[in-house]
Amino acid sequence: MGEKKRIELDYSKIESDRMRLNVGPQHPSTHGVLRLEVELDGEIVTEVVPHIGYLHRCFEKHAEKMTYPQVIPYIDRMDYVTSMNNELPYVMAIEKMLGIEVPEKVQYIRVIMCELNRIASHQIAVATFGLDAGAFTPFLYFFRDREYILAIFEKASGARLLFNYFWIGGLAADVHPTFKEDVLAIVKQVRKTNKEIEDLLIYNKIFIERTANVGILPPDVAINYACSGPVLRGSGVKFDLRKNEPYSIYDRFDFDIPVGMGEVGTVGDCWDRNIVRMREMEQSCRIIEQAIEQMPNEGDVQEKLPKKIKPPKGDIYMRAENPKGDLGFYIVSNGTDKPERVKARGTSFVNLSVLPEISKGYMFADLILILGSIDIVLGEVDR
Amino acid sequence: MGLLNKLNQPYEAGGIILGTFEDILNWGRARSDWYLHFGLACCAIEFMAMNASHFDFMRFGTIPRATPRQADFIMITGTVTLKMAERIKKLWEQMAEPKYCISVGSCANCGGPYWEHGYHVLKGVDRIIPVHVYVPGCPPRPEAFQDGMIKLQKMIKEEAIFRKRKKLEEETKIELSA
Amino acid sequence: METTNFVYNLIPNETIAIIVISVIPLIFLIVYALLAILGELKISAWIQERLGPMRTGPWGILQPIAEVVKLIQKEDLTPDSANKPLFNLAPYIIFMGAYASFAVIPFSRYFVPSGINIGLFYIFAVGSIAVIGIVMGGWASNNKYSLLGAMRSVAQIISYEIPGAMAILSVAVLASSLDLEKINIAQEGGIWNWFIFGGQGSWSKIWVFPFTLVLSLIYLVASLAETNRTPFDIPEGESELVAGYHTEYSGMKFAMFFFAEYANMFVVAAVLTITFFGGWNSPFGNFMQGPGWDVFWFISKAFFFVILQIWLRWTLPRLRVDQLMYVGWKVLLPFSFICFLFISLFKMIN
Amino acid sequence: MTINEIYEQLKEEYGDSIIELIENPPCDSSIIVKAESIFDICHTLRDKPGFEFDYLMCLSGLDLGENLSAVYHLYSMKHSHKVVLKTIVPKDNPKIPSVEKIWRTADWHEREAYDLIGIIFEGHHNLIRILCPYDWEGYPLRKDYKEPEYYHEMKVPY
Repeated sequence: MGEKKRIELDYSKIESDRMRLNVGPQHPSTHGVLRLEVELDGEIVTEVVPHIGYLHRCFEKHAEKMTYPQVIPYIDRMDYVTSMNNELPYVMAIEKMLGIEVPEKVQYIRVIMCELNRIASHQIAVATFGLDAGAFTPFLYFFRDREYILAIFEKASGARLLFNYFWIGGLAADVHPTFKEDVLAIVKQVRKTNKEIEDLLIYNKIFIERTANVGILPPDVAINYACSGPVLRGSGVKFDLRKNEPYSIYDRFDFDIPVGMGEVGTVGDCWDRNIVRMREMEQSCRIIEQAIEQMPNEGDVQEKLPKKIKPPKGDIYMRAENPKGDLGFYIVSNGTDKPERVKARGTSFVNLSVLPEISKGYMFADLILILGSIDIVLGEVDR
Repeated sequence: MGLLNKLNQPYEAGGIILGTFEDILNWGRARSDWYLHFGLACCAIEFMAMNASHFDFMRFGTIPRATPRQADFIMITGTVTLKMAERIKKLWEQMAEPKYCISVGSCANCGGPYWEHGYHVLKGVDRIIPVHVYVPGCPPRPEAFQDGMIKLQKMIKEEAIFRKRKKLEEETKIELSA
Repeated sequence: METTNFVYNLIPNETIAIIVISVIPLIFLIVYALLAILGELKISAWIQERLGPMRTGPWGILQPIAEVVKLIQKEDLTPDSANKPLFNLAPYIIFMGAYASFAVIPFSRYFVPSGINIGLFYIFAVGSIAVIGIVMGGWASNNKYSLLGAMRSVAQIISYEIPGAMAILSVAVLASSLDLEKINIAQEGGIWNWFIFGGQGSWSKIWVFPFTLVLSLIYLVASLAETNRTPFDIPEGESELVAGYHTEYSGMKFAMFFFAEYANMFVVAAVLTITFFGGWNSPFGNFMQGPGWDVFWFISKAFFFVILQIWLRWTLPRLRVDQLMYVGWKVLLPFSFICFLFISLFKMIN
Repeated sequence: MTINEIYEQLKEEYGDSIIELIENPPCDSSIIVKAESIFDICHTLRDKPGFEFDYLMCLSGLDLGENLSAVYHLYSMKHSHKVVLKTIVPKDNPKIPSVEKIWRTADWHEREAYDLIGIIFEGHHNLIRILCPYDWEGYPLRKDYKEPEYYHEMKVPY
């Protein structure tokens, strides 16, 4: 089909009226409550101004008033589709400050839970991306599978979405006796559905036409904007904290970092960002399989801790690879049982800031897709 | 349409016809609720799960509409911030009568976990728009959403269209005597 | 063979007969629209491994009726800043465009509402009236999303009418007529005589088959675009334009848009049936052929294409505006011209 | 490159602008620098071979009671080393040069710090509130912040 290039308009030669269009905060495809102020020339986007803060729930203010363990539920509610991954850097940071080594079994369960949640999050990302492109059915196929993953979480923690499962020094509860079989069954199902989605959506001609060569993000711009996760890897930068700066026990597993290669378009387009997510699901499956194999059956899931958790005075920045990118917590301790300050480096917050840069000159319909390919969760953008 | 206005005359007699007619009208409204999904936060993800194959919200005869003009009820799912509150009010005003509101999750009901220090959180969406059904939970399970939907349908079914005042009087009499 | 309208035989008074004749398609249209809405809900549900509406009547089959009952009761909003006369007129014009097409659709050889000899031309002419309604509604709503949707829709419908018309025109060439009845009669005698296989004639018609096949596909694609269905539903693409040109409509006026969309779906499916797939003719020659079977075959063929449209909607992603124009002008149009040329040559040689 | 080496090199180049190196394991070590020279230091850190901190992980604002502070967490994709910079400014005149021109990601981080803590980043092209509404008053994450009774006729406290 037609050559789709970014359209540079030369306003010295043509004169045209431009229209300012308000997209959101209530709009079917702004992934929540993002508001975009878009300037359109016909159908071509000439300017995008994101307005955020419609979900500013002031988690950081709450964190100052809570004790360290009490902050964890608020962290769950930050990026509500990847709660397990959110909890991990926070508890790791406190554990590092306290100097605790968590039991071996806990490490494995944490990794498995994080990877399962990564799959669940990527499923939502790809599903809603398909929805933005007008394909409704893949959305439901992914959600069908996601329910099975949530069932595992529910068996372990009692909650479907916001778990409060990783505690400082361990876990809230031990996993179900049939945990290993359940997880392996899910891995099988995830692979099956991914195959199905690849046929139905990813390699669909219309879908490729819509997403290839759209919203190209060059690697140097991505790094300058501190993008991370699939957005950065989609631009061809091989950077994953699980490999580059292994935390927890990620150095024990064998897995690859998928990067965008521009198979159907240019490196760093929407399709690349999307395919990175699809391939990461496969890598997560690999990690889960290895972890299930190595995981010890016996063992305690909670370290003995003092009643009041009082980390030493000082500050720490801990980051981990969230499904959406690198999520960091900057925790300042003043020696009491309440943190002085907990600042979250929201992955989506940083990734979203690149949107005005990469969406100029494309069509309005492309803008929606570019936004979808960045995969933001407004809870984390606004915190 | 003008149909309702004409029938809404204060008839003294004709209870059976109007009563049956009322039932049919209420049945239609209760069984075909199109919703404006106002996804705000965590509950919106649960709501998406609710829409999906396992729970299938469309079983209740609901269809998602993107525009408030065509929606019958609004589903507030998530934390309402002060910045957002004015937009919600505006959307509510844009909806066509008869309209209903379901407030889902602790945040929309009362501020939820953010009630104490949340300087930017509206402590309950009922401070700006009327709420017909509250669904508790943080976030509620999809089953709770379904229960909320059934409650709303029940409420619509028992609504008075004709001779509202008389029905209200009767109801209060029953309440007072009980 | 001269067809006769059975209503005239039943009712001697001509005025009453005309009224009855014009009401029958309306009743059919309403029943069909209710069925199609239910079909849309249920088929989409089955594709997505759901159940669809289940609680309104047995298996939810009363769902469309509940929807109509509800839509009647909805408040009829007119935005304050809208251009009121145009805003209120638009849904009726769109519905009229769809309903007027039914005047010439031959359901059976004994029931042709109005047997004019330029049926195909008429369908295309009244079908284009809807464009006026769309642009009226979109502009008068005074909403930017509506305006964008209406503009997209007009560009789309106008550009897809040309390849669609070329496809239909080649059938007119094969049948040597624009009369829908004559086109139907020309395809009598089994599946091999349908125009998708070149119509009646000797084995030499096999040369036409690739071109008619391509043309029928072109018409199918163009009809999807004309009825704003996925993958060409960009005028009302929910993820971009909220609800497109009917964003500001509520209650019965929105129901008019809704009905018109489904009516249009049937019209294009009927035209496809008549032109390429034998119309009322049975695929087995004289077997299962007769007045009652006519209606059965015609409606079941048309419903097949309606279901096909619904199926496509829940499977495919959506195209973009410029890609849509590209497909229309640079792919479908040249192909339809080439096919038309070959079919005309074939007709000349024969 | 460890933080000590970075500190030594920076001290050599900037002298008095680099105040001190704080080390307290197991927490992070950090370099405290003068607010006025943060732009130049960051520029050096990004461009000088050997440093090449091309990735600004996080920029946080802090309320220290009397003073406000901005904390920069830098990372180098090439060398995989990190450094933490801190600047401290008085609360009554919280002005820090903006590093938005060095790392574009700082744009929103600085707006957030301005919004919630009230640090004014000089040279930022569009320093307006980002999370709170544009007509919000006060800086919510300051320790002495009192939430308003009413905002647009809506009661704020429970």
